[in-house]
Amino acid sequence: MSTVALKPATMAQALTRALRDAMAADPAVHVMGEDVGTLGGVFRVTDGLAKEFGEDRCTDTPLAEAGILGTAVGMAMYGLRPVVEMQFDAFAYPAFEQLVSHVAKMRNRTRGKMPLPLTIRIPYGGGIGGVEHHSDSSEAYYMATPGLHVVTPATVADAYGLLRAAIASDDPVVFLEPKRLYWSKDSWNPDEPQTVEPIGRAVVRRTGRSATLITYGPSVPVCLEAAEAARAEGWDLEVVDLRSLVPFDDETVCASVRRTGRAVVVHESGGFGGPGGEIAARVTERCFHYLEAPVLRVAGFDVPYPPPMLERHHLPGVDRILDAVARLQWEAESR
Amino acid sequence: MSTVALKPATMAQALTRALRDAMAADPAVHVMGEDVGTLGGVFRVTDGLAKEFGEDRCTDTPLAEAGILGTAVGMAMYGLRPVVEMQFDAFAYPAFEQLVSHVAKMRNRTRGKMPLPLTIRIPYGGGIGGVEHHSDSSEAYYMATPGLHVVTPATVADAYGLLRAAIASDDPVVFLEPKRLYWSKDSWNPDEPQTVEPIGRAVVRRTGRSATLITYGPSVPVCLEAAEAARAEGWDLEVVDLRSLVPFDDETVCASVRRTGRAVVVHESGGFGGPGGEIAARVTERCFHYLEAPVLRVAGFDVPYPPPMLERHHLPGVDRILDAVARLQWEAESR
Amino acid sequence: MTVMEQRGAYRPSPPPAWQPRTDPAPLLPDAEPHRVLGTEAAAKADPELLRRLYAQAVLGRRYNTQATALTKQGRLAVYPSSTGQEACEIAAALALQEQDWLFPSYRDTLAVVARGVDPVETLTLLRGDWHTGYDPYEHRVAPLSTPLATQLPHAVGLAHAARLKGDDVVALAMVGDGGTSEGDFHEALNFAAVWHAPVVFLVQNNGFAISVPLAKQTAAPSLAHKAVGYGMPGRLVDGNDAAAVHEVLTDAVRHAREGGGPTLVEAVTYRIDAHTNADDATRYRGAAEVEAWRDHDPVQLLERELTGRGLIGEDEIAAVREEAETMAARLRERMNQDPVLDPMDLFAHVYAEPTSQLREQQALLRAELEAEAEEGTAR
Amino acid sequence: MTVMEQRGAYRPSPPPAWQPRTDPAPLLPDAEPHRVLGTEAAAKADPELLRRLYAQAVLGRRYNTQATALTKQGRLAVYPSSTGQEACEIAAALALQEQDWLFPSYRDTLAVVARGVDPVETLTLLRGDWHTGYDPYEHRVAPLSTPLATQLPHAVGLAHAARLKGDDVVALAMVGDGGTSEGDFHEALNFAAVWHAPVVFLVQNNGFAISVPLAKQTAAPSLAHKAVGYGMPGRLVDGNDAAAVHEVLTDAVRHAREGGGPTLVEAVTYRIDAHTNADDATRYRGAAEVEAWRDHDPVQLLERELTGRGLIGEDEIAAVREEAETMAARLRERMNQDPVLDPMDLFAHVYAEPTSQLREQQALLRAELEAEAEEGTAR
Ligand SMILES: Cc1ncc(C[n+]2csc(CCOP(=O)(O)OP(=O)(O)O)c2C)c(N)n1
Ligand SMILES: Cc1ncc(C[n+]2csc(CCOP(=O)(O)OP(=O)(O)O)c2C)c(N)n1
Ligand SMILES: [Mg+2]
Ligand SMILES: [Mg+2]
Repeated sequence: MSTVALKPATMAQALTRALRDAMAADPAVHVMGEDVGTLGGVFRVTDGLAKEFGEDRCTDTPLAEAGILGTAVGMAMYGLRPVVEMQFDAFAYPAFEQLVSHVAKMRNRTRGKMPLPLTIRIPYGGGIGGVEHHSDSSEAYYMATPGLHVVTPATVADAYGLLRAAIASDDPVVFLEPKRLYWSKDSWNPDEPQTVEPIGRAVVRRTGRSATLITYGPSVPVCLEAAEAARAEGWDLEVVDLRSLVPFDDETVCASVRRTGRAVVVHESGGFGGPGGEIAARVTERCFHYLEAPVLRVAGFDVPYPPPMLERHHLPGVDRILDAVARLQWEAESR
Repeated sequence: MSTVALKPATMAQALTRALRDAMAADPAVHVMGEDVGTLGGVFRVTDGLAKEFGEDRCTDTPLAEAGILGTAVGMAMYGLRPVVEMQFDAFAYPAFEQLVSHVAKMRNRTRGKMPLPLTIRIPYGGGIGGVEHHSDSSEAYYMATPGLHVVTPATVADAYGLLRAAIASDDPVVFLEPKRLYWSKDSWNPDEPQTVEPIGRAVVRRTGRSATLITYGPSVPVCLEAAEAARAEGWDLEVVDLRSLVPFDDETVCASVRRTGRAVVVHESGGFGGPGGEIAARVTERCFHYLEAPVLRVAGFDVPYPPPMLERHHLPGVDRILDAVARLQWEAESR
Repeated sequence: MTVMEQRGAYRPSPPPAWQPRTDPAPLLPDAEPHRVLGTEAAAKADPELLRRLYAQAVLGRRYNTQATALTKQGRLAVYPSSTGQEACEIAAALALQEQDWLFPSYRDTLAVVARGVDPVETLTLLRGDWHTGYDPYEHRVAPLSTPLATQLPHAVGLAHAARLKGDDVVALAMVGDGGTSEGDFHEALNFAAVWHAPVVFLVQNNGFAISVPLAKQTAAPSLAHKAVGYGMPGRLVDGNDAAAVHEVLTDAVRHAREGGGPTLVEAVTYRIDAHTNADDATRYRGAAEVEAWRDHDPVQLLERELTGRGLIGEDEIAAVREEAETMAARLRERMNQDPVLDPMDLFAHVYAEPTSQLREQQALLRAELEAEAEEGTAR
Repeated sequence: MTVMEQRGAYRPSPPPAWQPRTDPAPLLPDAEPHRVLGTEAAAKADPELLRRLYAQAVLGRRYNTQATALTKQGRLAVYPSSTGQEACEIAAALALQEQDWLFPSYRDTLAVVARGVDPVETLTLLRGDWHTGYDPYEHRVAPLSTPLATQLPHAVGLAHAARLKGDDVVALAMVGDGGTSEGDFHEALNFAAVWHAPVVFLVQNNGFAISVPLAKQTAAPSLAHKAVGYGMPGRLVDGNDAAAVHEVLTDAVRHAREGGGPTLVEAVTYRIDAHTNADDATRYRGAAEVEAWRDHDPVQLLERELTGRGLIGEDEIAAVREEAETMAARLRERMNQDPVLDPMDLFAHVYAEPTSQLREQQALLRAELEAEAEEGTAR
């Protein structure tokens, strides 16, 4: 164990560090996107990279997302490992065809001859007071696209570890960065060698025996807060942070639900057709006889993302999570 | 009741007729897309419309799907009712940004001042031996996008009725046409006034008491076939044709499942993150104590759509459906 | 014959199909941008128009500074200032007739206000109480468009629809230099040209897309040269010269109105402020560059012309400035009032009728709000 | 200095930024397409090259007719014939050096075969046993691209990557006239020009996008004129004149190789067959038009030149035709063998390692196949 004291770092800083370390470790890693160079990105995640590695390694592209992803595909074809930044969730949509029809399919199309090792970083989700198109939770689209990995960190350490793993992966990874956690801080020492988590493992963030909250990304801290608040009601909630939506860690999730017998899926994304449906359905398929109540979902409403002044009503908060937990058909003794 | 004899018609013919009747009834209806004019569309659904209504009403556009949908948005803003044809499922992806960021949001964005009455016809699904990109089931993307209606017919009569309803709707409707049913025939008299079904109602295509198959579009005939075959096993299966994925008819679906106590969702779309997750989850939420077994799903595999020679292994067929039914935890007497 | 065919050049050529169907020369922009102020052409300009442009530009500048101030006071979530670009903003609005349509990009609040939309309603998006605050049909102004270039095909479709209906409507669509790189820009211009739609595309080339300079955006001789590839005329204009922009746009609008089809106008200007109040422009450009452009300020160019030629007096200038102050004060005052919000609006406009799924969610939120209110009363 | 900056014209200009950074004149295509065959220039052409082009074109024509025949025999799911366009297809392949990359569109099977890819592997996509049948790295040929224009940014990215690595690689990307309307065309050309990437874009303007004629696709003077808007040279060539296409492409490839950046080439040609075997071309064009183009047949243009100038004899022509027949017979024979399929391949290449979700599905299919096999044995 190292003796270096842990220093607080933000998730954004951990991401920057992950990019820097990846670029230093492998000259094939190239960062590209709108404003990622001189400016360091609108969230400053690429800050300093152009200076340190040159503009050929960290490149301000023309303003065209399909072009960014499409040229990144070509670069990956030639053996580079592009790390693409989409400036905001909704601004990744112009690249949708490239993503679905090429990025997700190239390895399969060519029987493995032409893998595309590229990472697509997308700041996503709300809670930062962004105007229209700056707060979408678009993970349902990516989950429904075979050939992509989809991961999203909830902690500073995972931000580093998962991004390193994504860049190291020989498959394309959609790397969803929860915008409102960019400035979340944690004791994390960037100067210490970091363990790189393999992609695909969920983690139990809090153990509990009454029910399981299954969540990821921006909703993890909310669920942890809800779990704390639930103690007053006599519920001891377990919180599972999925970290990876694709592949999905059935093992960890189902082990937890089998233990607790109850589950609520929590995410910001709209409920209808959102990730929660898949998660609830597969947990139910696998744990039916362990369930005391249906797996419930607490999600964003099925509406276009609200304007800043109304977003608090939309986002799953502690109260709404506790209300769902209360609907898990408790008998007095089962808490 | 009319005495006119019913004549067999194909789904494609019913769709053509619906377009023609809608254009005749309302000069605001404009058909547009690639090859929809002189050629009558690659599936001949728009056959004869340019001739009958002129090229200003049925227009061959330049080859650019975002442009097609984007200009249709502008036309709808000015009071027209564009009916856009996307040539194939995967070729709708270039229009994804227009669809998600504008079509789905314009009414909400403007507090109802600027509704967009437009219909987006998308031939979808496999089973016709199409090469790559010609057989995608993309409904999960549209379901996860609030502001859109998503409908898909499974019968000739519904093809007519739902398309008329879609064009009449003041909201944008993604109208998914199951390619492999284009040439399916039914006794249907195009010269008789047709009842136009309102959007949002599922229908029980076959009653049964053992279990419910919940399905839509191209999988409806497969489920009906499976239900017939199931009789040999002693199962009496009910088949619900959703017709509309958004809005979702919880009432009809749940009434059926409560009656039968068991359900399998069947669709061609990939399972993971596909429509089945949502359907299984919401049925379970609403019918938990009626369920003898978890709601199971029979779906396409979570792989890029296979090449023609392998697609039969991918598509949910009768055997795979019956295997799922067999896994519904039957006790001898409950069939 | 289709409406799209009602013009000259639009004819399929017989094989061999390689003969250029039109001569590119008339489509090419001039090498130098069109200018009026400070040139001999200014003498021919209508003094009344110049005064009007000046008054509007002064108002516009004040609107920008006031809105930026409101971000500091927490009254606006964000504001993308168009300081330095007022000439384009004002001229775009003034070049249109009442029945025409304006399709603004996210930065073009000034053009929207100049077209007559209520200033507070214009800022709704940026205040954050709703998305579009105004009724687009009232002044025929499309919603401010955040996804870049996506509004351009809308403008084409609307103009095309109006033409199909036989209405006398021109659409003017605004986009930035960065926005020209998007596929939607390309598709919109192509549709407009093929359909011969009455649209004018105004590119405000302000030198940057956030931090990315023009040289990383395009290698074209000028953005106006892009017109050639669509078969429409390209025009280059000094975007800080309000009279010149007004003239070029008015010409293009008239041309479109008369059935001449679309035009692409590149107005060369400069964004004096940072991208938005949240941006730090010192990261990507030096003060000297900004200063150089201050010498070519659109408001001052107008003022210099008017005073230099004796078309305006001290009093009138003072009056114009006072009017701007009054506007700013009124805006401040109105923006300092909290908007009235109803969270139930979240469900009201998703569809013409809420689905049963939305009604369930509506009930959930209503119950939460009632519980909240009760708690509030109880306390 | 970045790699992107290693060239002349690419410099941000100081304010005022409106000076055209380059003169558009050298970017403009000639009014008439470049021709060699039947002109004086043909005399200067290398006879060996002409003979090679001829042999390849004859082979190509025969490949097209054979593949079309295979669709009738149910051996191919579909075939988009390039009959009439052989000059472009062949020249595209021959203009490249071994280390270069070809990015074909879905119709360009001929170019792929001419580059050396196994003819049967080339047809895998259209036979339907897999998507891409060949290893793209073996002959540096990207997969045949079905979504139109989407392969163009790939070509730019690959060429850019090679340049960053200091490798001598040019990418040649093919697209149809219809494909030029897509946003991806625009974005690819713009990236290529801004990055100064060694790419050549070859537009085969064959007059139609399925049924849609060029006049409904663009109002531009020519498709080559689109180059100006990106700041790259545009070249117009008679696409049925193999020598001319070869010359223009070879020049453009050399220019790219020498650091001159990208070029857009429009080759005017004609699709003699229907869009695919499934299409009925009589619905949208008359026989006279097709006949007019038959008089300008790319194979005959070569043959006429070679025989007219005594560069080829009857024997050699016969030998070329015989070779083509041998190729066709061999293709027929090989395509008449059923491909060996393994349904488990569905899961093998989705990811580097199948996810646990895929392993479950794999097990399901394996069980089904085993049950099927047992039933089969039982019967
Ligand atoms: C499709 C899309 N991609 C990215 C963004 C994020 N973004 C907002 S403004 C901007 C720069 C726009 O530059 P330009 O078009 O020149 O307009 P300007 O800001 O100079 O007015 C970017 C990249 C966006 N709004 N839409
Ligand atoms: C993005 C996309 N939209 C639509 C299609 C369907 N489609 C296949 S070929 C074709 C016409 C292509 O025309 P062109 O680009 O001129 O090429 P050509 O067929 O003449 O070789 C169309 C519309 C497609 N493959 N991809
Ligand atoms: Mg700009
Ligand atoms: Mg073509």
